[in-house]
Amino acid sequence: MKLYEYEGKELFRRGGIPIPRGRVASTAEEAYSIAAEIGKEVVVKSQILQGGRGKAGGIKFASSPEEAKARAGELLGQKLKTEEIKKVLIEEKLDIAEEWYLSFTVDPAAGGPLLMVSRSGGVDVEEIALKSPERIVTEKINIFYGLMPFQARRAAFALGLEGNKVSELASLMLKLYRVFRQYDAELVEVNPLVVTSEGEFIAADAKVIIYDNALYRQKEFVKGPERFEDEREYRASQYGLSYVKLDGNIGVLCTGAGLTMTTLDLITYYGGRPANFLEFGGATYKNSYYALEIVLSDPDVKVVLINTFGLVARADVISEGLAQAIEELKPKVPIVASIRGTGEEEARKILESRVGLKLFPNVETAVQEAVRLAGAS
Amino acid sequence: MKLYEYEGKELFRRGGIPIPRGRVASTAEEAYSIAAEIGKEVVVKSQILQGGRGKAGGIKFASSPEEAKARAGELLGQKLKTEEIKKVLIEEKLDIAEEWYLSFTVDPAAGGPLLMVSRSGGVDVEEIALKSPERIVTEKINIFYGLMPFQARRAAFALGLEGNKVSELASLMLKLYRVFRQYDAELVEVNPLVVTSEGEFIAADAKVIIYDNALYRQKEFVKGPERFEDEREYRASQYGLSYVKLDGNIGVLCTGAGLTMTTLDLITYYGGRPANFLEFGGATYKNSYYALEIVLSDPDVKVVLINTFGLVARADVISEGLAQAIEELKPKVPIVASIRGTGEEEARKILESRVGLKLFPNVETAVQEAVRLAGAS
Amino acid sequence: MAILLTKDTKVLVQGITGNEGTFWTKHMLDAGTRIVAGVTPGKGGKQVHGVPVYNTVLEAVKKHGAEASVVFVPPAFAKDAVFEALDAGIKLVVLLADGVPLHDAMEIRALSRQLGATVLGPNTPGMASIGQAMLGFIPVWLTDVYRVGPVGVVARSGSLTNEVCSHIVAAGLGQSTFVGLGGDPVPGTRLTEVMRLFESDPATEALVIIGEVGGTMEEEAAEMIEKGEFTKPVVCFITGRSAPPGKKMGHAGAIITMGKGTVKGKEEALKKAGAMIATRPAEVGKLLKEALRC
Amino acid sequence: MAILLTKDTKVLVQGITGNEGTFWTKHMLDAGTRIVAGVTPGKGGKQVHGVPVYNTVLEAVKKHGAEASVVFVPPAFAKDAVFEALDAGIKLVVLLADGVPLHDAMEIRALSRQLGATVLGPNTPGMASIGQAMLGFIPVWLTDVYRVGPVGVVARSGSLTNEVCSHIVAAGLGQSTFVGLGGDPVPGTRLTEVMRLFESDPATEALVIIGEVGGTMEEEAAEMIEKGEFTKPVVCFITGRSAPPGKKMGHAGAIITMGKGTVKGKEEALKKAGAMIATRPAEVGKLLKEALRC
Repeated sequence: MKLYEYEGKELFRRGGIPIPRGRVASTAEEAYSIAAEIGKEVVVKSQILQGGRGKAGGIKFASSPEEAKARAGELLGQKLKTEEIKKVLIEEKLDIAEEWYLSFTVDPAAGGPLLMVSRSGGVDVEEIALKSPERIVTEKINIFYGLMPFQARRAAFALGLEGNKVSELASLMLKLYRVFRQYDAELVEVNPLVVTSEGEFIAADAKVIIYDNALYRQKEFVKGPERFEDEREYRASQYGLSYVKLDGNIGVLCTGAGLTMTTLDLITYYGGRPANFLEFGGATYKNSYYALEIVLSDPDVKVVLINTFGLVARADVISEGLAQAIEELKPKVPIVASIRGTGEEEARKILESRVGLKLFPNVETAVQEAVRLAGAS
Repeated sequence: MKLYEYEGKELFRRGGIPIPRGRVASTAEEAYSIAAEIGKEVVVKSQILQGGRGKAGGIKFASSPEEAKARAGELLGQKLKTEEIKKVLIEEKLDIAEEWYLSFTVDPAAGGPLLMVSRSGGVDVEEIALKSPERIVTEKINIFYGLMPFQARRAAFALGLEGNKVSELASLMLKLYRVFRQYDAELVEVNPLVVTSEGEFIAADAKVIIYDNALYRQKEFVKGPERFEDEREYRASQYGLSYVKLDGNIGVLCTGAGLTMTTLDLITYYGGRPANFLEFGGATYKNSYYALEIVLSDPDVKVVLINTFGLVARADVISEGLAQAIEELKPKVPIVASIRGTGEEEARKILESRVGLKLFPNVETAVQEAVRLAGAS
Repeated sequence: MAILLTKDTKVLVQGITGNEGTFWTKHMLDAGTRIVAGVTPGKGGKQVHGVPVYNTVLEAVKKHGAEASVVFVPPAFAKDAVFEALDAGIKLVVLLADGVPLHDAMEIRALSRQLGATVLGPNTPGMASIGQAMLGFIPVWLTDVYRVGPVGVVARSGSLTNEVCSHIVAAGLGQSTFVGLGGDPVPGTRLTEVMRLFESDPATEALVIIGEVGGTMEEEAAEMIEKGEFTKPVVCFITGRSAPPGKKMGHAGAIITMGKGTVKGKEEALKKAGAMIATRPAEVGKLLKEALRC
Repeated sequence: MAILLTKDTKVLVQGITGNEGTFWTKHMLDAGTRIVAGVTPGKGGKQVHGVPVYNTVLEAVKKHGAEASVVFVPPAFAKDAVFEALDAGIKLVVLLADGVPLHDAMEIRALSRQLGATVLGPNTPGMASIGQAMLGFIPVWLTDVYRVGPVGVVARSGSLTNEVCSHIVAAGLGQSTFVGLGGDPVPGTRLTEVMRLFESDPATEALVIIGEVGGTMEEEAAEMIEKGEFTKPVVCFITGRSAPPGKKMGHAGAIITMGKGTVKGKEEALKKAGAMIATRPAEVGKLLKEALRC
């Protein structure tokens, strides 16, 4: 679950990490009073979840409370990169000398946390990493004893820091690592980490992603509908299903991420276009009723393709849910299915006898038929 | 640093460990109002650092606030086992069905934390451990990932628990372990861990020892003079010296615990009696001035024996302090010394020329001379 | 022979009394798995399909010498269950749970490496040595999908494995051992670690790698083949060419990946190392036959 | 030969620029120790007695191949310094600091065992292979205390070691290696672990154990001798017969100790195992001569 900048900064504040003075506002009036409180030039930052706000015009400067109110008024309620701006963060404008980069994330190859820090931060950091990887300093962290002070210092020395700056940056890293651990984050990123002209480090931005599967124990975070790009995605998430809207016309329901992706690949291979990604394997196979209901609710869908080859996802249980959905929702579009795996005999009985669904013997034939039907419609 | 029961229970309360309702009182009037608040039969528990309070008469029961006031009045200000009772803990009287034992300490052999739990608690637990060691259940803990729930459960099953009781006790253990870790404890002991007649677990006593060398980072605990049995012990501790008063007449100053103990052993071997244990080696050798001053302040001391064979404790630095103390304090008792180790040449010069102290060539001859002088006095 | 698991491996089922645990214990027993004990805290003394149940793993290990464990507990308790197994000396743990917190997965991998044990998962369908034993959710009784043969199979995804394996059998071949690594970001065991085992397994003559978009496991495999550390024929099927782009992991994700992780990049690396690439599951059988010259 | 440390061991000094670090670096160099580098964060680029100083241990290890480290940092930073050394691959760490928190000491021991490294201390005077090299605070230049010879010495206390060693030299003998375990409750290395090294050291013909009241290290040594895992002659001096009773560690301390830990108990256990017992330091020399029949 991605946090908004202002939410991430609240975690930073609790962790003792320096952030700019400021607060979040939902109205232009609030923006005015926060700017007045700050009493100097401020930044008005649109709170959306996607990156690239600055280039898209979502960040404005204001030299007076009146101006802050005006800028906030312009931004609030607007759409920025498909998202509606519901809040703006009003912060003191920093006296920026340098823009650095600092993050904690998971190094999949090592299977442990990874510190990355660079004196070259800002929007171009990825390009810098590609062209001059030596400018990104990394430390692999042992999850059991965590980031050690010597590692934080070592990273600071590797950046060429000296004197007090070493321990200041090291201390900031140690605090940020604690945020990463405490909140089950998969990413804690500060970009830019600003060095002010007085030489202070300040986290000018905050990108925090809480790992979805840890939300059950991170109870202060609730992944509400505003965090999803599509209403169906949110609804699917309520049933533990991964749904992503795509721009084709073949509605897809599959078990397992691998088979789902392969089904999309095969649709493309045979010249069709998938309308969505939807995976309902694993622990959520019992929600096949809702899976079909969500796919059918998409008006772009001209044909539904169901591919399962379940292991834990028992074909009989899946088919029970599908049969019920077909009986109740009476779909107007054709359904093509290959249902295999644990319990496939019972599945065949349920679907063929109860709702008259003819099953295809394998994935490829089902895909080919779905593409044919979608093209014919 | 040993904590008083009421201090230990405050840590338990913060850690979510069930403790009896109650508070600490410094006056009989406070005792009255706490007992009135509790509104049922209470226990009045003398707050001293030594064990065996109950047998010594330091724990009383009271069935009314008036009685609680009377009992508190009797206890406060009295001496109990060499300690003055300055506070009493007023607590609800528990409806005790069983008395169990639970502790976390350090297993020196394994070098890690150790959980010990038994259904046979109370004052006889040591005897039970000796006679029926199988009634003490233990779990060795990995310091990096800490007590795991499965270990806590395993211990509970080993005690023969069933159903909810397993997870209740396991949860209490996990919380208590957190107290052990969070406060740098060398011991966290609950004896008795009471099982009430309703089947609830309640920590009826709390023995917590914070490791002295961790007090620098456990800033809420300050080891004041009330924690020492002797004023000289407290004064010595202020200079980082370990001083223990003994009942002989030979004042002892040595470097290193090993040489100090050997010197005491040799004094005894040659028929003398040491007046104290005092070690000023290691990082505190620069405090030899204060070491001598403290030993000399003991009126029982008839002769002072100084044995050093320093490594990090440089003989020259030690001798500088000793010479200064002799010059300023002009001791009336004879001083016998063997000063060896790093810097011994300079040491000899300082002590022989500046304060006319004749040095003995080794520990044994110095001890023999000190015993002779002590006997002759 | 086989890797990690044979018909003689003494197996423990953690969470045996739950619905899934009970259901799949039956299937595992039917597949020949030597299940010696089950564990569910508080259910000690019961039996499930004739298998004795204990309160703790240590007890089950002491009484029955269990060597491997398959873990059917919910994600929130997965770390504790795996630690309990590893603490008791179990050297192979199959962690099926889907939804294990990332930080728990990191701790699981750290402890298993520290102790020299193998953890498959989280979020794995399990593993099977065909004709001998099965741990987890593999429908080895489907004779048109699983048959004893010379092909080792390793995959990140479960249901796709069934699809690919059905094409292996359709080609007249069969499998030695199938290993599911699990689909989570930090699996307990990585692809190359399993390849090392297949390399020295006499029953395995060729390897099928079922990979997917993202991560760098397939690239590591290519490197291993290129270094000559894996010498048997390899057929790969990599899925996810038309997958929607994953959640963007800030800049950090991109910096770590450094442009790696695409299906195309993985295929090129593997091809360059000498592996054969199937563009559809149906091609896997044909390529295997070529590779094994049968 | 010797154990753990020879004249060829490449040594790093952590905290080299502090007062103690600088003072003792001189003495260690004079004793022949091959000090290749020093580390003090923020002082990289300086020199101390001709030894180059770096900001990090890793840098010093990479540039000079340091194998052992002697740590002169204050107790509050000891854990970090030892972890830094172990992380960089150092296999012998001498931790001199007196006053290290108990929980830090537990973590240090846990990590050193996990990595198969040896940490001496905290609160150790160090160690020396006589005539070759010295790490820490051992006054090896006192020729009436330290002389090359066939006697291995291991102790929990520093200044008592000097006393005992002077009697070894007075008896016409000398030492191979002296190892100080350190006087804290959780030492990084235990007595029996050092005995294992002395057992296989050809330069050591007999062992002097300088023990003390409390703990169970001497009892473990007796058990080791009794099992035949240590076969060389052993002379023990155990101090603390008239020591004041230590702080009472609740009931837990007594339960763990189970009556062990007294000087008398230790002496009896060691005697029963076949070791010789000196009742005063002055007797050590005589007993050694008997043991070595010289």
